[in-house]
Amino acid sequence: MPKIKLAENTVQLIKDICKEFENKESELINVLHQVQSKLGYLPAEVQEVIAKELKTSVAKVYGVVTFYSFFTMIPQGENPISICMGTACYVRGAEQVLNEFKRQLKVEVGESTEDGKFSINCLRCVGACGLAPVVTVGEKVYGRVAPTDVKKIIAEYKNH
Amino acid sequence: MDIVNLTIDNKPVVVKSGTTILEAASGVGMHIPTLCHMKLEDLNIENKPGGCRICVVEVEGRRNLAPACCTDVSEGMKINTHSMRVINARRTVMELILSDHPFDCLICAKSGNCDLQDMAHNLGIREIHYKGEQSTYREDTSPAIIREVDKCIMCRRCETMCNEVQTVGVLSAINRGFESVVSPAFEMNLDHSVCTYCGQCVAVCPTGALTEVDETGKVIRALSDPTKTVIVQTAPAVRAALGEEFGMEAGSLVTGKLVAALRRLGFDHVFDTDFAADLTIMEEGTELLNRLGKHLAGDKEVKLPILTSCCPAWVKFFEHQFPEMKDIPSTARSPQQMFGAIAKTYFADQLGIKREDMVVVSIMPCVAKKYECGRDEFKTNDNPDVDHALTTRELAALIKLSNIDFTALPNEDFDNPLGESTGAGVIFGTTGGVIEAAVRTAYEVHTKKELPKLDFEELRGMEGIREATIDFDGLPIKIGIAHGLGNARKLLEDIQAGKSEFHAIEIMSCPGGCIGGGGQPYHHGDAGILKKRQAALYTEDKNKTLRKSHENPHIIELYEKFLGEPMSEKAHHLLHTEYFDRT
Amino acid sequence: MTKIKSLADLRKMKEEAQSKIKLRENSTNPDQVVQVKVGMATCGIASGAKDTMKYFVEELEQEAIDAVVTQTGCMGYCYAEPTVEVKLPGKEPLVYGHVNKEKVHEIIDKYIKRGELVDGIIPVSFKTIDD
Amino acid sequence: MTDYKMHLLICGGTGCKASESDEIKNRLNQLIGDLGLADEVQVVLTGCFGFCEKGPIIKVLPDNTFYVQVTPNDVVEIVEEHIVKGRPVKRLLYTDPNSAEQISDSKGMDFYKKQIRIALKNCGFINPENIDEYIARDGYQALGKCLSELTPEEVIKEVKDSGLRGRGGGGFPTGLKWEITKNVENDQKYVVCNADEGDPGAFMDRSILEGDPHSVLEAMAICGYCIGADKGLVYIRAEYPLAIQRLKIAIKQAEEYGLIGDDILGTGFNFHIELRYGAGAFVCGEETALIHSMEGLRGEPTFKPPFPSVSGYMGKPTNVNNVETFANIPVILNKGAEWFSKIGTEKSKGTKVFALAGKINNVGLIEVPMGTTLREVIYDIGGGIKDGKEFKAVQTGGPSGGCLTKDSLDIPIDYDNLLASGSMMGSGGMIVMDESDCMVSIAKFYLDFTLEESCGKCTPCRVGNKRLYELLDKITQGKGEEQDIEKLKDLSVVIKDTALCGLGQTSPNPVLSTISNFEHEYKAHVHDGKCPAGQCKSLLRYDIVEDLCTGCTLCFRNCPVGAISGERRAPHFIDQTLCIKCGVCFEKCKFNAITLT
Repeated sequence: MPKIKLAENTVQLIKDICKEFENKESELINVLHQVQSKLGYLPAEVQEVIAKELKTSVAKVYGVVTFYSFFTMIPQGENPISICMGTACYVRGAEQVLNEFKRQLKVEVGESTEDGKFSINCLRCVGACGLAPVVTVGEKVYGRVAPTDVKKIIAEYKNH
Repeated sequence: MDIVNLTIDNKPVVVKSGTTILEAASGVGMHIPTLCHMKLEDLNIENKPGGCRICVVEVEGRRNLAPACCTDVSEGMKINTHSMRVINARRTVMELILSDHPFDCLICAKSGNCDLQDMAHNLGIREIHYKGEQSTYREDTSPAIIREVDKCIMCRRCETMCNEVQTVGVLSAINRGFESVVSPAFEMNLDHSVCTYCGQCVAVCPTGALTEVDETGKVIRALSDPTKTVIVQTAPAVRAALGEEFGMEAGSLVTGKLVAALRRLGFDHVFDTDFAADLTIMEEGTELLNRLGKHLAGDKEVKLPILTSCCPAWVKFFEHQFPEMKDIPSTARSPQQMFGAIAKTYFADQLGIKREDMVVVSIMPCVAKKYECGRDEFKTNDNPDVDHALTTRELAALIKLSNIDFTALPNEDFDNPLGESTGAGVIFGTTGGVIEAAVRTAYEVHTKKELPKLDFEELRGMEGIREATIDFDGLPIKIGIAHGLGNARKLLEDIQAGKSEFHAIEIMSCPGGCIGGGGQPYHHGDAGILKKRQAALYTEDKNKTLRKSHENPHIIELYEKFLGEPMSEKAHHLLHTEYFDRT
Repeated sequence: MTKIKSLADLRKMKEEAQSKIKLRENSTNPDQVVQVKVGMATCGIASGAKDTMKYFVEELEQEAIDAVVTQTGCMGYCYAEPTVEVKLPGKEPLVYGHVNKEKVHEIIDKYIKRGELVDGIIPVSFKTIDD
Repeated sequence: MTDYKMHLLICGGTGCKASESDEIKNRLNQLIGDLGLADEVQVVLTGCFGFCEKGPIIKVLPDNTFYVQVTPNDVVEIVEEHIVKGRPVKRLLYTDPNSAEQISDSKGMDFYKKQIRIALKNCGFINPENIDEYIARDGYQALGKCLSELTPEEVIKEVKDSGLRGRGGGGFPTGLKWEITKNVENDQKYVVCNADEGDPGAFMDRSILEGDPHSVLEAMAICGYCIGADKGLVYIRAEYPLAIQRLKIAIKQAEEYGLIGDDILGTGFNFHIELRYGAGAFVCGEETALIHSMEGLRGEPTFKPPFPSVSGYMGKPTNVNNVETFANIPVILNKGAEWFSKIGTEKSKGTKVFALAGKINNVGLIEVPMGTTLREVIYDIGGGIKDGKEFKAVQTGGPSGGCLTKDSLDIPIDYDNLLASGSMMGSGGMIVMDESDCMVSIAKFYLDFTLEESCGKCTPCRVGNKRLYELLDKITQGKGEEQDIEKLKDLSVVIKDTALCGLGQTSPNPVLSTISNFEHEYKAHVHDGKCPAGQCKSLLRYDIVEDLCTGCTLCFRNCPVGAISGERRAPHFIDQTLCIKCGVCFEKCKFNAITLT
């Protein structure tokens, strides 16, 4: 794993968030949520700072980060693509849509493209079952997506 | 206390409420098999995740099978511990565990001593019906411990030891589902982590996932090299446990056979770490009295309490976790390292050989000692004072390998000059022993009076944290004792918070002290074994004619001929060390 | 905001709130306002309910129609999102499904302005606790 | 203002559309135009009435005449009789099967209103971000009444008498749960709302929180009053940002009004509510795992007992209920236990919210009384199967549930009946499947889900489910062996019997229920190497029929892996070793020259 040196203000940001939660170990998940929402991901160095601030072991922090699928240690692509894999979407062909995204972008689930433009993730039900299968790119929701729509969706973001 | 009536396999049983099914069954001689569960009575150590599901039993009226280890009995309960349904479930669960476990039993370090292997045998597993993908992980080799994570069965015992008992916090369950496994943060190697190498994870691992680094090969090579003089030292706790590896009762003292075996293995000189323990007392005791004297004289610079420093895992622990306190522990090296330093100078001179031609092997109850002898500050011209540290278990393997019938060996004596020791050195192997040994010497040096009674019962026992005040002829000396790093942490935090004041504290990393070390024969969760080893050491102490370190004639001679006096410049150079901030 | 200090206060407050709403809803006075509720739960928003709401606000303003446009939760008709309830003064509320920009225009033009029904009404298919 | 005298509402739901409702509308408009009535009568197409088996439906306003099974041929009669002469066409009226009476006025006849909205009472009615609208609809009245006029014992009795059972899946009696927690002595207790709705395809909790957050807050405060807790925690999925936002607003508004906080309504009762966020772990729906997660730990469940009611959050007595359960509480206390307990079946009282999804026309959220049949839900409310396909199965209870078949369509839905038929209530997801869904693949889909969501703590779930998945995968790849179906069954039984928590104990349900209902489909995969639904790719085979192939090269040009070869104007061939069964050739061929077997 390449070591990153955290900027002084990033460290301060993390410390401030921990402090907001009174540096309580039991607030670990809230802290992780806050930090990830600010930094986009939770690299090892960030987890080390959090562990120190909350006076817990970094192994425990890592154990929690790897337990919950919401937390990620990999920076997301500029345009994070999420394919809903809830049952409603599945029975309406979400898997084929996912495969098409993987094929077009040549990355696996959880990975980012080399140019950092896209990353693919799977979601469990965004609750838009009426629109199944559903794909989200960033905040935007695409409903009733067919594998043939994939190319078009990607193209929308290609030149951004 | 409420009483509960129940039946187990149609047998009426009466137990106290709050008893688990497992305990209730074991009380009437029915041993329900367990794998993840481990309880060390009196040491306050319990691992009870209820995860392996081997101990399931049938409870009448319940929809599912109940895990015996974490189900409390209730009035009128009817339990069947070996119905068809139970046996089928147990065997299937075992097959599932094995289906994700490498099949290399024949070449596994744990073979023959493996809880998992025994359980498979006891459950009569002949075939695995459910085959599939097996988890594979990178092997992690550190200076002391090898992690073969493929063999992890997620019993979580190591996690409990590392976090709850030792509070080191290196190991945690990571990921989830089939991918879950116990690992350091970021799946880093142990040697990049804050691991102290205390080896308590190794001591409790039911499979070969965690083992010590095997150095028997190196020792065999050294023994067969005619250009080398190979000398050996054996730690106090080894003699109280080695016999177990040869089917002897726990607590059997095998000092004489141990010496005989080492001699037959071909060591040129068979010495005793107890000698170095006596030496440690001379240095550490003097340091204590020095600091105490200055303190009493009103010197504000001097720091008390003084903490013992014999335990390498403890040293690494405070270097990582309490670096701000690194000037409090005694600067005295551990007995293993004092022995090495003296052997490769004083004794090498006596033999007239160069240090490079001498190989010092130590037999230790410990895996951290492997790491300790590799520390840079214990090397001269890149040549370590101690070349190889073997665990008690590795020594047993070496003896078996060399076709020696251990139980039939005669009792033999250590060689001189580094083989003579006092009872004070012997009790270094148990919690409370180092400080008791120190008190025996410090008292007499300080008061210039002979101790009326040598057995300090108030310092003995298995309580995790103990306190006692010893009267130094009118001067009350407050002593603290902690074994298990979690207890050590508590004590240190209390000191930092100003909650408690001590003059001297003994700290040992392993529960029970060195007798419970990570390199000892596996206790398989039986705390009684540790107690028997402890009793054996006190017996050996009692049987010794000399029981005070400063009365060891060879120690006196060593100072006269070589070191001058305790804390002399030469002693300082050879027998003391410094500590590093490792954060 | 002042705190409600007792159950009696709370009851009074309920009545006030109710009469305020009743006044708005049940008046036959044609000057009274039109009420538009847009289903703004996740599925609605995912189907463009935010835009629908925006269109309503903009177009009603342009047409100078006195109306209140508010958001509400999920009406349950996920298959027909975005869904909108329109209540003309003195009339039963009507729910429309699949309300996109064109539909907004049609609803305002035909239903709100002229009282004509528009295709796409979702019939009420449930009872409430007061039925 | 155009003032139509009459409106004809024609159902334009998918089911009715299939039965020519468009044609009916066209003919009606034409006839009305011909008669010069276009300014007086308006014909409008509506969404589904939820009475699809009797479609197409026409409702006439203002007289509320309700015509069923109308055909285009009936149009003339309706116009001439009803519109012109004002006489309803009797033969098209609905006949009540019980009374055998024809019903003309649909006002007061809500036989097609199969739904009753209790938990969803305010969803879609009030602005969830305005507490006044909630108060106007009886909001916080129940709390006020409890605090001012009832003892905790009385409130608990009312909840017990109502027969309300936990809506999160298990169906444990809510009142009893409250009573147990109340009876544990401790100076600190907690009320927890489980809003970690994780079942894929279930989103009722989210809808309630987004549409009516105050009902949950009010119920939590009532629960706190009953059990003696002054603190409530909502554990909510981080994937629900809108629900979180609305909850935050609701808490703030309720605090400003003093309906949450210290000395509520001057009664001396204090109750504070905080939010805790989930982070994407299905197992955290299990209450012990949820509590660990709230404590900042890995969401691993622990063995019960001790139950949270004795030792929960921070080791203190904790009452955990889910969102829908809480949403029922204010209604029960306002309308009375007796009113509530009249709805539903003997052992399952009240209503249940279901999320209808999958191959069904009216995907959405519905709330029906317990005891409603699956047929009513799927056909009368759900509008039947999409694209006119055949109903095959309905999956209830999410990954813990099972698949029910045609044979179960007339079972009244309640906790016990669903359990008895091999599924479970779960949180209320209902995924409808048609003939093109392969049941082995469905079982595999759910196993894949549990596999990924298993916490890994106990062997049966960690390793057992992996092996189940592998066996299913093997079967869908056509590599299944004779004994594999038996192995699946045997292993499933042991996993159910030995797993630590509810997730593991129910994870084999999708496997067992599909085997018991569709064993022939498993056998077809294993014995004949065929997937009857045509979904398992590895079992498909595309071939080019030599006689029909014109050698147009279209398939050759479209094949993504170059598996097709052949000369121009000569028959082409598919290399089966290269074919990835994507089906592009099949779709592209204009001459039906490609067969799929």
